[in-house]
Amino acid sequence: MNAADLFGVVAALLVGIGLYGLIVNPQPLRKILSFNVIGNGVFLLFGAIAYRGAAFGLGSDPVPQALLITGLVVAFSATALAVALLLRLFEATGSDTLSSEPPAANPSAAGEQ
Amino acid sequence: MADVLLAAAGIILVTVALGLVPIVRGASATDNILAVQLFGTGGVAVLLLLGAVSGAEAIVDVALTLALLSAFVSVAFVKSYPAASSDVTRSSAMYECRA
Amino acid sequence: MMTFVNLLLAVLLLALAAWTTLARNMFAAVVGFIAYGALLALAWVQLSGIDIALTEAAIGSGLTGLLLLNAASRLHVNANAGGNTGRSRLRVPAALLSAAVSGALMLCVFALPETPPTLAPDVAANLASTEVRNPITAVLLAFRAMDTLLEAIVLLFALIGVWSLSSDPHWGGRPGLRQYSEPNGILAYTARVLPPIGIVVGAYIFWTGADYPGGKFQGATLLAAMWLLVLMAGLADAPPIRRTWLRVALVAGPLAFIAVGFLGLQTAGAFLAYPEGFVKPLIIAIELALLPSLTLVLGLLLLGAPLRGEEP
Amino acid sequence: MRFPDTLTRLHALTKADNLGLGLVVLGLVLQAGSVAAALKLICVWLLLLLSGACVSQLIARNTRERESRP
Repeated sequence: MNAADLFGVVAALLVGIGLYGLIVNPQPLRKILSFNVIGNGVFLLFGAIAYRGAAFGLGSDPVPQALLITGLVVAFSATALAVALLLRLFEATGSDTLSSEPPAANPSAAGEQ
Repeated sequence: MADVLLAAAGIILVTVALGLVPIVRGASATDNILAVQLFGTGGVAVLLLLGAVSGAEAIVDVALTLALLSAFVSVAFVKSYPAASSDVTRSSAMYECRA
Repeated sequence: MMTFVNLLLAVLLLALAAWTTLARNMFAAVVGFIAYGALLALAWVQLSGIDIALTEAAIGSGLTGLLLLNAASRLHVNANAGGNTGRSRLRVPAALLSAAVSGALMLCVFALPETPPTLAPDVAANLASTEVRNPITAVLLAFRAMDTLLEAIVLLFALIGVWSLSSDPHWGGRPGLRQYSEPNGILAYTARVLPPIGIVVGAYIFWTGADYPGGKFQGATLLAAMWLLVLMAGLADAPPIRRTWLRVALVAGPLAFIAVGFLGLQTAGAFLAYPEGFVKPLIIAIELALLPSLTLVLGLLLLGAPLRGEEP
Repeated sequence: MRFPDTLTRLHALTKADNLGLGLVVLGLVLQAGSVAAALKLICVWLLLLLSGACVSQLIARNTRERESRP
């Protein structure tokens, strides 16, 4: 099994693990963590595909790699915004979990998208 | 030679992974951050070894970044998790009266 | 032997990801995430994405980890907080759904075409015309410069979003809490000794980006981290976000980028096209202009919404 | 457990940090391609020595305060 296939499989599993955590955990901060795990899985999958495109002395296809760097930075800014929303929610309501009111899960979870 | 270096990298990875076992068994917050510190150093060592194997000198730069930021995260931990509580304002009060 | 190291990395990555999503203790989950980010950087090295490994080590592990660590401590989530009990009926369907998604993705991985589509030959053929030697930098600032411009603007929008969450009395004030430490203590010592080194390393990683892995985002992350270290030790205070110099510095980088874009319209016939012979100087000028703006944006994103008035 | 509390574990950790990485760097310096590459490896080690010293001081102080509290 070469590195591209191996890390492709890892990426698929990471997306699964993150998705499970995103659904099951009621706390928004845990949801943000899980969302980041999904994001990393997607990035790793993209990177594994880029690795297969190595040619002309380049170890990996540089165009997806550049897009991945952009993606990592944008994911960070989205996480920062989600965390700020969560802290404001906590400040306003004094609650850090959504478990008692499942419908309210949507507004804060939407900040992660 | 490459095999020896890779074996060393593997051994370091296994050792560092064993350092995580106490966390899973529920250690204190400080022990968690010790494990992260160990992870930072272990990661740097593995990166240096991988850099020697593949001949890509830029990997050393990744190691430098990892080293700086793992120290940074540990400092942030001490700042935001002061003694016995996880309250930031309390930490500032505490430091204030000591200063 | 390489395969063995890769397998080990894969198993550790999966174990840490599972730990991050399932751990009872919030703090332990965040710590797991930071370690997971460091491992991910190793995985990127194995996929010969050294640029991405740098970004992951700096932003994915370092900055995101710090952000979550701060949030966890502000939320007082010490113990399990009784969270996992509320949705036990969701567990089985969620597990089935996640397994199905993972399985489908794995099928996709193994169904990829035998000869992969790649743009590497095009990049290799056109690399010489950009005069930079790092293909990633060439893609980021010459072939796909529009993406990078919009990325810098996305960061600004995120910062505006974070700031707009401040409560009315604190609007325009200083972000974060005032930090104190013993003036001669070890924290103040660390904050005096590490930043000079960190600034040199950050500048080096920025400067080397034209020819070797590195670049403005990674360099700016290190600089922002060092700025935050100084703030955490109480040696300086965060500026109020009302300050004009701060706002000018924030938009100066993207504005310079746009200005170069319009210059291309004049001299080379297309937005963001570079005139012959000036490619490398212009790329370096854009990166140099973006560096301070990015440093400030990343640092301020971590500090969050203003919590105090203008008085220190 | 061989290292029963946080401070002893910190003690063990710093050995791994300083000496272990030092030995790895020493081994790699011997087969580095150029003097500059070797110096860079040594710089990484020195940086980790410095930051490790600072951070372990901080953590130790933090632990002591935590334990001296009732």
